[in-house]
Amino acid sequence: MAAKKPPQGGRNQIKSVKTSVEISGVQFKNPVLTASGTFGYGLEFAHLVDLSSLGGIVVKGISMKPIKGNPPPRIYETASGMLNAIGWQNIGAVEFITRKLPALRKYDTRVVVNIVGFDLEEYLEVTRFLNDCPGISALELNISCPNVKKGGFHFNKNPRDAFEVTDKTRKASPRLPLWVKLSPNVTDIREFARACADAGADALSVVNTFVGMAIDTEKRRSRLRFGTGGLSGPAIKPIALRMVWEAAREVKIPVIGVGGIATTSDALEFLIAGARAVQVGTASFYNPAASQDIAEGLERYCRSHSIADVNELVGSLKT
Amino acid sequence: MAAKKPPQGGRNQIKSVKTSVEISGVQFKNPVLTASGTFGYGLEFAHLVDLSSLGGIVVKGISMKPIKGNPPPRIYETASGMLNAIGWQNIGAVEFITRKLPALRKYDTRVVVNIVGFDLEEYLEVTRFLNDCPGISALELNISCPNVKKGGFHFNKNPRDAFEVTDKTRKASPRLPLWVKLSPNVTDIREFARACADAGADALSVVNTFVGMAIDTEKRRSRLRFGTGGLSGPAIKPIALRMVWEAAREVKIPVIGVGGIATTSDALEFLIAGARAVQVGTASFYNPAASQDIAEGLERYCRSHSIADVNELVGSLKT
Amino acid sequence: MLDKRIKVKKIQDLGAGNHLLRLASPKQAGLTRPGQFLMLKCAQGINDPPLLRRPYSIFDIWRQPKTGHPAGMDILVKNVGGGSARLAGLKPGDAVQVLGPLGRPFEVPVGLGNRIRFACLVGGGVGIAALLLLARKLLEQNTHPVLFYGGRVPDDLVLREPFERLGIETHYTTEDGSMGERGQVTLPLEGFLSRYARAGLRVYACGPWGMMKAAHNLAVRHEVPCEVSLEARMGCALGACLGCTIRAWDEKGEEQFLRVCQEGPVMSSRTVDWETPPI
Amino acid sequence: MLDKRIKVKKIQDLGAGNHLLRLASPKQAGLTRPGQFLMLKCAQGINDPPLLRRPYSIFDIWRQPKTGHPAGMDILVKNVGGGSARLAGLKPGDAVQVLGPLGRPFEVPVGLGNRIRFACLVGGGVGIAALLLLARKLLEQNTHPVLFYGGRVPDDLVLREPFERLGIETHYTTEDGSMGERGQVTLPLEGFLSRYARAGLRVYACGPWGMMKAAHNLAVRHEVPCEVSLEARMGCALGACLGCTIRAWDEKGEEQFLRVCQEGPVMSSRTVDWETPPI
Ligand SMILES: Cc1cc2nc3c(=O)[nH]c(=O)nc-3n(C[C@H](O)[C@H](O)[C@H](O)COP(=O)(O)OP(=O)(O)OC[C@H]3O[C@@H](n4cnc5c(N)ncnc54)[C@H](O)[C@@H]3O)c2cc1C
Ligand SMILES: Cc1cc2nc3c(=O)[nH]c(=O)nc-3n(C[C@H](O)[C@H](O)[C@H](O)COP(=O)(O)OP(=O)(O)OC[C@H]3O[C@@H](n4cnc5c(N)ncnc54)[C@H](O)[C@@H]3O)c2cc1C
Ligand SMILES: Cc1cc2nc3c(=O)[nH]c(=O)nc-3n(C[C@H](O)[C@H](O)[C@H](O)COP(=O)(O)O)c2cc1C
Ligand SMILES: Cc1cc2nc3c(=O)[nH]c(=O)nc-3n(C[C@H](O)[C@H](O)[C@H](O)COP(=O)(O)O)c2cc1C
Ligand code: FES
Ligand code: FES
Repeated sequence: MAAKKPPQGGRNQIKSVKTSVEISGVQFKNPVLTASGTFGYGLEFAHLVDLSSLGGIVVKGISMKPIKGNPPPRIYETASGMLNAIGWQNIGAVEFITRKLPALRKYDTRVVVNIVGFDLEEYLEVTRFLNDCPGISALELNISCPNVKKGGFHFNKNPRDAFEVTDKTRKASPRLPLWVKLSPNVTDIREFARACADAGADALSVVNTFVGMAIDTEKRRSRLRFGTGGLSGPAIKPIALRMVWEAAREVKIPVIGVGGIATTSDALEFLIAGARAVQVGTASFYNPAASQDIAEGLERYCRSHSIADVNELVGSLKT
Repeated sequence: MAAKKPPQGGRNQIKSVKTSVEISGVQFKNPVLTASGTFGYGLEFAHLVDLSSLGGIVVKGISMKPIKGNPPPRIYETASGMLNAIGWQNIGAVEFITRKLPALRKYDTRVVVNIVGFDLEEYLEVTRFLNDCPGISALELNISCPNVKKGGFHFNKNPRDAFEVTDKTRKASPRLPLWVKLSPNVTDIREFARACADAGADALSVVNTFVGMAIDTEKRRSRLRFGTGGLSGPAIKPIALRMVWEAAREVKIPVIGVGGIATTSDALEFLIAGARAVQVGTASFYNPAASQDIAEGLERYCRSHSIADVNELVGSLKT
Repeated sequence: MLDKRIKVKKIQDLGAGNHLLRLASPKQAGLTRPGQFLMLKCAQGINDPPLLRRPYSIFDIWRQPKTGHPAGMDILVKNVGGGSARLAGLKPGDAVQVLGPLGRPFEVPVGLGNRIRFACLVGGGVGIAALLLLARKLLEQNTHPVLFYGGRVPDDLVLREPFERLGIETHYTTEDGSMGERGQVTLPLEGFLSRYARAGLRVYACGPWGMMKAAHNLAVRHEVPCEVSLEARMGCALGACLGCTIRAWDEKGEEQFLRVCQEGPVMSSRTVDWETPPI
Repeated sequence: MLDKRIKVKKIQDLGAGNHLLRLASPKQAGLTRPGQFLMLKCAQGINDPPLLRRPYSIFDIWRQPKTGHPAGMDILVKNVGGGSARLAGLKPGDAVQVLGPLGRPFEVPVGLGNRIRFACLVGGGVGIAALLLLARKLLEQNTHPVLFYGGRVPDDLVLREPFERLGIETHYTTEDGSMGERGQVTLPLEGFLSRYARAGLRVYACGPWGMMKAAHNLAVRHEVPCEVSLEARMGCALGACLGCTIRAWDEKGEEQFLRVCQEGPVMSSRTVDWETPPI
């Protein structure tokens, strides 16, 4: 049961733990954020989670104009995971700023806005708009959503395109830090990490969902009306962790780990692999308090292991 | 409970079902094979499975000379899956032909030999050697194993290399059908399917394992001595299924579905998506009889659904 | 709405794969309104599969014998797959993680009794589970609920007694007529509508998509308001994932996607696009 | 070797997370030899996680009171994680899928008693589970088994009674000496070896890697044969996946990887590379 003993062999516990992490000049009170599209606009979880206990909230992907999304069925559960093809349904940037952000700002947590668009111009338009809005700590550029026929996804098919969209968006958001969210559906994530870093990205979120499929053998139809969907949940954790580890060694900018994180120990794996922070996604669906549990769990872990600063964990993997 | 009613609404059951499928001129008594590396040389399972009930057995990857493999630990369980980094440990082609194949040939099933090598010359050498051995129904070219530092894997990093190794190996095995086993760790599996088909592959096995990782948070070390490992099991099924569907629509040669298949219904999904046959892998570890159960289950399904020929299912997905 | 680990008080096998599960949770019971549902974690550990919770209508509220205060909820579970099988296997004393009550309830305006004479409750299979609390509420509003309850075979017509105990008019149907009328539940409904539509009616339906669609069409033909309680696969049930949407029409008759967990499960049947089933 | 769905006859809590599980399976019991193990599916459904089965030594064979025929196996389960927790939670009457008996048993040549005087059985923690059947076999061969059993605290020293009932010499150790000698189990072992090495000895060890390594080093120093029962994560336990290997040396002193499920779990300690733990 080595698993339960501290490695340093029971040094005295320490009083206070520094849990805050810095990402592109912005301080997050702890390294636990919620993943875009899995926590709505944050407010949906307000009675079940103390939003102020979170490092930050990455809201559902926002476009300039509202998007209706894909026809149902949109989700299907798979072994330790789920497929989704929501199709970017969102209320649009104006509605978000006027109706959601003010309420969200009442909480003591960081708001990161995930942005989507069907072509480069749409990305730039929503970026320029949000860049001037107070109460936003960073933008997360989603060029990796597999669930729309055209749009963001193809930017993540080749590093040159990823460079271009990052470069242009970077210039369209002079005020706000820009995170780029990478797709795992690539041969070598390092090429994309490097391209986005070179284009001026302030941080990378690794990763989005894996393109998957499930079939109703009786109807001989896809379980999702859209056909394919994005796979998320604990099933993908080992692949996401490997990609975070590769990306973190490839670039100097912070990497934020996403993919199958459901427990404190999952979050620790990502930090040790090199992630500066983590995002909790699918776990919030079946355990609404997962993100808060993990934020608190990380602090407990540091205390019981005499780790004075959570940043000591980042990239501490021995090889 | 629509799930349990036949779609045609209870036509009378039919007497005999044609379960055999043809892959590059070779008849397999049914579409269920065992996946390379998960069923040893077949004989290990002989007291638990009726080997003659299987369409075929794909044996562990064979190289010309024996290979010792990677240091332990080599495996680790993850959510609905497992990581492995065996590192091609095998007894070598001569030992296989003299000590394993004769015993295996006593069973009424097809033997497919998965071949591995650290460079092109090694692939060709073992191919030439096996091409002359009786009792082998096909070769499966493994250019997609993630668990060796050098070797096959890089052939699957770009379609040109995949074309070259397929083309050369094809010419080195004039007598035996050549299957190529693709890696899922690519941006677009269709490019690789097309390249291998163009190079003369007789069939494609889709897919091998996904590169993943797991970390012991106490030791701050990878759970596998090799560092990363190949993810397999039900966790990957949705991604493998999607790739089989893409590959089957891209090429005319048969596609053999592999990845997380553990039940009859899993196998049906792959056939409906376009697979001519399936391979059962990790499931055999925790349910040694999984492959036989599925072979029998498919026949039962066809009978109860009045499907006279299992080939009717192949690629029958409605879109 | 709360997320609580609560105890199974008892579980009753109703046959044909149906089980009545009695859960102890005064707070959640006290908040419940007719047509709302719960999200149940179907495995022991919160991270054990099936990962996603499963939605179940609140069939009834049971009360403290002495005080008469709400003590918990009864739910009807039909075993159709991995999650429901686990729920059906629960034993008294077992704990389950339960989120709820959730969703938009049935509309029963005060004084509805003065405006309409009969309320037609149309249930198919486990859809019956959404209708008992509604029937009580309707009686409180001095309307006359009439139950139309259909199944394939008699065994599918579970939990009739609680309705009969209310002393309301009931119409049962089975495919072969071995219980009640022969055929679809919409058959007696149609007769009833043509007879009483002018008297002022409302239709409330919960069951298979096809049945609700048929009920909707009848309601439209007879110009009667109709609410349906819809089903969809759910992720969060909090309105966050947008996974549970159905295709619907907005005021301008344009396509919109509504969340069954928020704008539903109960919706006016007129807003639903009946050509696009969500499952 | 068989793969059977068998019944839990009883389960006994031994404290400190240890449980003794009695399984009913005459056939598998009849095939068992000292040092062999079983692979248990730790979940209900064969496809439920944890997917991979878990290896457990066969601690004892229990018999029909009347006939004396083998009736099943006893295994010792320490709760250390997902799978073992599920096993520890099993109730009498529950069914488990069990593969076995598996692996290479301890070597007890016939007439061993004429060649050696004492057999030192060295157990650490749950490693004790591999040694009881061996002790009996050794007694049959007229050797004198001596048990060296160490744990961190007294609670770790479970299942001492079955050994004491054999009337054999026993040495216990705990870290603080609150039971038996103070320190590592290799302390009394070392004393014993230096005293009796010339008399003809054998060492059989099962426990944590470090303990077996220490026992091995002592055996080498005193030129005594030593067998160890090793642990590794296992996939198939059939010799097929090559996942359970340890690093070892062949005759020529070259690196080789041996399968704990086939060439083991029992191996000569001389072949093992003690610098490369397999877990
Ligand atoms: C608001 C709401 C209220 C519900 N109330 C009840 C109730 O009171 N009693 C009851 O027995 N069931 C009810 N259901 C349906 C119930 O949620 C599903 O039967 C359950 O989720 C199936 O889970 P499973 O894991 O057992 O089946 P799965 O393994 O997920 O699927 C097995 C089969 O069930 C079907 N199925 C899965 N989910 C649903 C769904 N949401 N609706 C219809 N079919 C589905 C699948 O298509 C498949 O054929 C309700 C659903 C909703 C949305
Ligand atoms: C041949 C053999 C015989 C064994 N006999 C017994 C026995 O009689 N009684 C008993 O309690 N245990 C025995 N074990 C160990 C037992 O198999 C593991 O404790 C079990 O597999 C842990 O599974 P888990 O899912 O509970 O833990 P996991 O969740 O898989 O892991 C939890 C912790 O247990 C450790 N662990 C996992 N697998 C092993 C392993 N194979 N060996 C050692 N530590 C491990 C992990 O490193 C981790 O720290 C034996 C192992 C082998 C190989
Ligand atoms: C229902 C759903 C909706 C999602 N919507 C978005 C989105 O709008 N933008 C985005 O960048 N990622 C989106 N994601 C991806 C998640 O943010 C996350 O990257 C992915 O789910 C992997 O993390 P997880 O396994 O913890 O869920 C969505 C995921 C799910 C399941
Ligand atoms: C332990 C192990 C060893 C494997 N060895 C090989 C191999 O030698 N050659 C090969 O082509 N694939 C090998 N594979 C990959 C499997 O054949 C299969 O492609 C993969 O496991 C996905 O299928 P599954 O999810 O059903 O296991 C191995 C897989 C495992 C788990
Ligand atoms: S289930 Fe998530 S929005 Fe309705
Ligand atoms: S566990 Fe598969 S070879 Fe030993």
